[in-house]
Amino acid sequence: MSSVAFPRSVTWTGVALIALWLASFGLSFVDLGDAALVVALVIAAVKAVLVVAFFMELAYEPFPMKLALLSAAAMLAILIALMAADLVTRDTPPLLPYRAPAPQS
Amino acid sequence: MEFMRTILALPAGASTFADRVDGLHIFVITVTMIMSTLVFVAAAWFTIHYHRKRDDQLTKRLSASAFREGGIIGGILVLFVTWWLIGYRQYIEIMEPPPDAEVVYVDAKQWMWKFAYADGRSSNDTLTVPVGRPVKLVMTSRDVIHSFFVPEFRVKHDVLPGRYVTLWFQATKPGVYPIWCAEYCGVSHSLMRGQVRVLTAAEYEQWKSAGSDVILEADCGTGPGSCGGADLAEIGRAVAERRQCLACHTLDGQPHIGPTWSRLFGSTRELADGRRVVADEAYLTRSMMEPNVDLVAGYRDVMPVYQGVLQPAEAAAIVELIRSLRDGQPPSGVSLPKLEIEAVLDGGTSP
Amino acid sequence: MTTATHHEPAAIGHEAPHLEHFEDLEKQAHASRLGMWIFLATEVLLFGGAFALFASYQVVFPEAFRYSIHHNAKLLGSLNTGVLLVSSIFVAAAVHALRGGRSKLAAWLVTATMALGFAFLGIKSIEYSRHFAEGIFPGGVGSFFQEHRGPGFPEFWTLYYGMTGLHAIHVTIGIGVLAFLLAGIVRGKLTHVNSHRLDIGAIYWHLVDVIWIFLWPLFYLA
Amino acid sequence: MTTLAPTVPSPRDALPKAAQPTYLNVETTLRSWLLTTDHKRIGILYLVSIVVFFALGGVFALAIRLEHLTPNPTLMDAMTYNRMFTLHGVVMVWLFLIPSIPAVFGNFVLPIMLGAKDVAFPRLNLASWYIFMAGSIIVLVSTISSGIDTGWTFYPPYSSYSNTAVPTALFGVFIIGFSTIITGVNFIVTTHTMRKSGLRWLQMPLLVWALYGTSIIQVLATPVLGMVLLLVMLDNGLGWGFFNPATGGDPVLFQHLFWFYSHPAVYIMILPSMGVVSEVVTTFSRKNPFSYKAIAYSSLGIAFVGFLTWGHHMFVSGMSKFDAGAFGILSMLVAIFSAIKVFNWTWTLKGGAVSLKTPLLYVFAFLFLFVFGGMTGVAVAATSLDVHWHDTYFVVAHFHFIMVGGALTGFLAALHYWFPKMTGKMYSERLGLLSAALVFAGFFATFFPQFLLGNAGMPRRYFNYPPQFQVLHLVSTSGSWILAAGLIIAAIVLLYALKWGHPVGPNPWGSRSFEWRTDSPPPKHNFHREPNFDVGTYDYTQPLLGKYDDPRPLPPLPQDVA
Repeated sequence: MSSVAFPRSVTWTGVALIALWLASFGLSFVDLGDAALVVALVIAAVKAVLVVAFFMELAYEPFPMKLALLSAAAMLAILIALMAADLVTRDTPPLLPYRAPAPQS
Repeated sequence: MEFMRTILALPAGASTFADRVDGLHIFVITVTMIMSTLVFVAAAWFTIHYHRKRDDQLTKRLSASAFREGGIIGGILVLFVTWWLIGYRQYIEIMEPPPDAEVVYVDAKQWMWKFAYADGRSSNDTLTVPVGRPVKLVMTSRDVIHSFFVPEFRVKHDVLPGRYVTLWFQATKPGVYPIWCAEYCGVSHSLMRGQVRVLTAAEYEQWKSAGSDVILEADCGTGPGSCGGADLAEIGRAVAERRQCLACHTLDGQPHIGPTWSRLFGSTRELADGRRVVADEAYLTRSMMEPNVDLVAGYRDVMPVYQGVLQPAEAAAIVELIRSLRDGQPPSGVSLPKLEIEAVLDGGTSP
Repeated sequence: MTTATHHEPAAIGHEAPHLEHFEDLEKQAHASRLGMWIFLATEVLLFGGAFALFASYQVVFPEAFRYSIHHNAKLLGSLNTGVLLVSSIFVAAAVHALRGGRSKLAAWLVTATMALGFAFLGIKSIEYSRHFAEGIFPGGVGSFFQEHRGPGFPEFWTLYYGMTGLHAIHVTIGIGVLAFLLAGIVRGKLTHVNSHRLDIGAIYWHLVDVIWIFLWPLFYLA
Repeated sequence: MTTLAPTVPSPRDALPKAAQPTYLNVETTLRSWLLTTDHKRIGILYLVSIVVFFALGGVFALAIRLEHLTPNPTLMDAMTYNRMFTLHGVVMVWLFLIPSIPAVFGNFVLPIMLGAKDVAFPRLNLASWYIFMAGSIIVLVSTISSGIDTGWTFYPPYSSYSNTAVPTALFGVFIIGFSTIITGVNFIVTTHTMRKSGLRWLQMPLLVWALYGTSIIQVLATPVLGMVLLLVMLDNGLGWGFFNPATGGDPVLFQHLFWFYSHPAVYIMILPSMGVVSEVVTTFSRKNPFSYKAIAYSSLGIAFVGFLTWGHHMFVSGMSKFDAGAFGILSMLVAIFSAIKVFNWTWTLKGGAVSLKTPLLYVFAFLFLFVFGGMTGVAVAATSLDVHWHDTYFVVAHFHFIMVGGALTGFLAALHYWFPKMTGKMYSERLGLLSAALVFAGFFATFFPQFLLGNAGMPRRYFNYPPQFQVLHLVSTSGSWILAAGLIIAAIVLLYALKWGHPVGPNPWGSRSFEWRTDSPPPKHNFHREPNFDVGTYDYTQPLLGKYDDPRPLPPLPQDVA
């Protein structure tokens, strides 16, 4: 395999992916509390960007192709944000001060 | 207003919301009618005025000025946002019950409405309420999603299984109004009809003392004091004993494994994750069914889950008990429940 | 649809033919890559629906989810992540090998990728059978849920089976696609001239990897 | 623009048919149709199949309306009624409206409008039709077995427990989703890569913009529907309980995911209609659009903002008040884009040379019904009004104004507009106008009373209803028969024209749009020679050259006379 000149990007992306995989696995044994999920997802996102950009070669593609994935990601973000906003704000205290209805005759 | 209501086939308004909601309704529909007619008339006028004269006729290039285009967009946007502002304010009023409302518990199932009142009565399909006083409905479903709809009150809310939702109204005219299920719920969906009986204050008192309606029946449990006679808060006390709630919660303000029920109702609770919620009926029932979801700060997640254990009527009775304790002894927060030996020691050391 | 040559004369002899409604092979390759990326966008949103559901239940039942994650087979899941990552590296290398004209090397790399894909499915099935032995079944069925009553547990494990199961189906499809392409390489029909077809298969395989990159922390780590 | 001598013979010397094979007669075996990769033939395959499904959905609709003649059981029992309205919804939404304009007319004219020989992936295009048919047949088989009674919205927990053929029907819809996605991918790639060189984005016909926006929605929304249907299939078929409230699941989350698809799906139905309106209005007023860019970009605007508004279906479903407010105001934004379009279409007529032909009459119906339907949509998004209207006949009337008054009218306009292009024959203009007028009148009589029913509080999906609503139901049912009569007349007129219609030249309407610069019907690869797009698609300031500017009908060909 050594005789084949793979582009450097592939080699280095592979190394970085393995390193990030081990880092994420190692960090899972450290008690980070609520930050654990965030840290793990950030590492996952970095890995995903590496794969998409260099293995899938999206970095070298024209803009419309990038747009396809970007708009999918944007829609997904909208879906999750507005869905989660419902659950987080479902039991909020009253939004308006209470006014007694007009007395009836 | 009444004239427009007749034209639009709107039923007479019988709640405090009806007039304002109908005001917006008439505004919106009138503008809609005018706009669509205008578009049609403009199209027809252009068609007639610029009728094609020759088969090979050519036309000049005409284009919109950005100014006019922007003006029209801005005008329409202002109109729409105005509708939204008015509508959303009204919506919040409809969806946020006032704190002093009378509570009725609604239990929907295929295909009937069950109502349980604070004094322990219950009824099927007929909801009896006083005129001129806010009434709050705490609603849940036993099977699928239903929707509580009273057209005359201009209120509607889906009734969900596994969750408690609230809705309120204040009737303005005595009378009998239909309740319809507005969310498709199965083969007899269209027969899931009930009625709201709005009584005058005098009639309502008479109804309360007459005790003519069905008393909370089998599903309130079979323990002592669970059915008959006692008011709902009393039933709640019996249920709370039977279900071991009082092993962890106190009724007199003493702190214990769980929060005390005294003065709990209506207070703002700070949760373990930093959110703040008001302890209303929906919150309390949810805390029984899924205690680990809205854990109050300072308490451990040890309470068992009562989902599927407590019957809806039992949950309603416990909530009513907690409501009755809203003006109870203040939670002391300082003194822990003392063992006898500690009390002796305390007595010994203090002068 | 026939693969008739277009108005280009056969001067450039080894130039691969392109479909007749395209102007040239480059445009055809561009179109197929664009089509593939748009298809991948749909895959992102297909899993996205399930991710949104997962996020919602995670917001509502953080404790049950945290407990369930600790209960999950972390070592097997992490091993599987490594397996997929390495397979991705292999298939990326295969694409470059084929572009460089080294068909034989490319064939071996694709074979290795497929082998890792099978390894992934094997580890996955060990994981499933362990969960079944623990009494964890989808829909909140099994002895595990007798010990861990309460909302959130059934949701977590049902989503676990649903999402990893759907992912496993994608892995299987990916193996099939690679097998098809491998046959092309071995029979000499897929060479450096039309290597964009291997690109398409590799891109799909990478996407399966990317989805797992997100499934792993959600179900095994945090 | 250089002056060109007419390079093609005038239609008067048209060659006999046999010398110029069209896409229709180049091959005529059944096999050549079923294995075709020609986008035009695939469009025809779609047309035939969805018209059959539309007729089926229409029969269900008539049965529902007949049932409502009396407040009590009239024709059928409650369970049959529930299955009937569910099937009406499922068939009309997924078997007719979603594929209607994109799959039929998009397939037929999009590549011609771009000067391409075919779509980017012709074999996938054919596969999409087979997938669509497979899905449709699965849906219809579920009808025959035990039907589905959940409503087309499939809300759990009802759909999780319903013991009708829910999993089968959902699987069918799931399959159809693939065909939608394939069509969407195909159109996007075609628009990007297959344009005739030199044709820039802002020179494309407005229908292409509308189809492009539609395809974006199809591609981004459909997968979420696929996932959520899969989850409900597992819930109902295997008892997995993703949305089971008994274990802590939340059925409202289903509604979020479902409407994330199903609200944008409304724009899948209406955006192509809007594209058709843009084409028809400019052709029959012989004028450039009042603002090309505003119409083009608002298509993309609708496609994007359409994704932000799904929550307005859920104001009383137990969603948070905060979300209700957010979705309320976001819904207003979509209406703005539609308003821009309506304004521009109407003002396109100004200063034109307007000729009121059948397609334009349909477009006028569209304008009135769409503005009314759209504005009532804005009204429903004004949150407090929705509390009263939600799940009543008002909402039923509103979305029928959009989906029938908008999408179906657009479909009929397109069918009449491109009929000469597809078949080379012309239908009877007078009967066409009559059927259009009947469709409009019948539609209005059917659905306007439903607004009033909704105001009065009549909930939807009611088998029995209180007797005070009978008068309005009676009007509505009568209207449905006028509507049906209009549609049947339209069908007869077109079928008659198919056989005995007068042959037409390449450009019977005198349009400048690109698809009229080839023969009617077009040859297999769309153009006999490199198409001439020198005159812009909306440039009515100068004559086109040669036979493409001659709106006069062709003389009967010798073999027709004989």
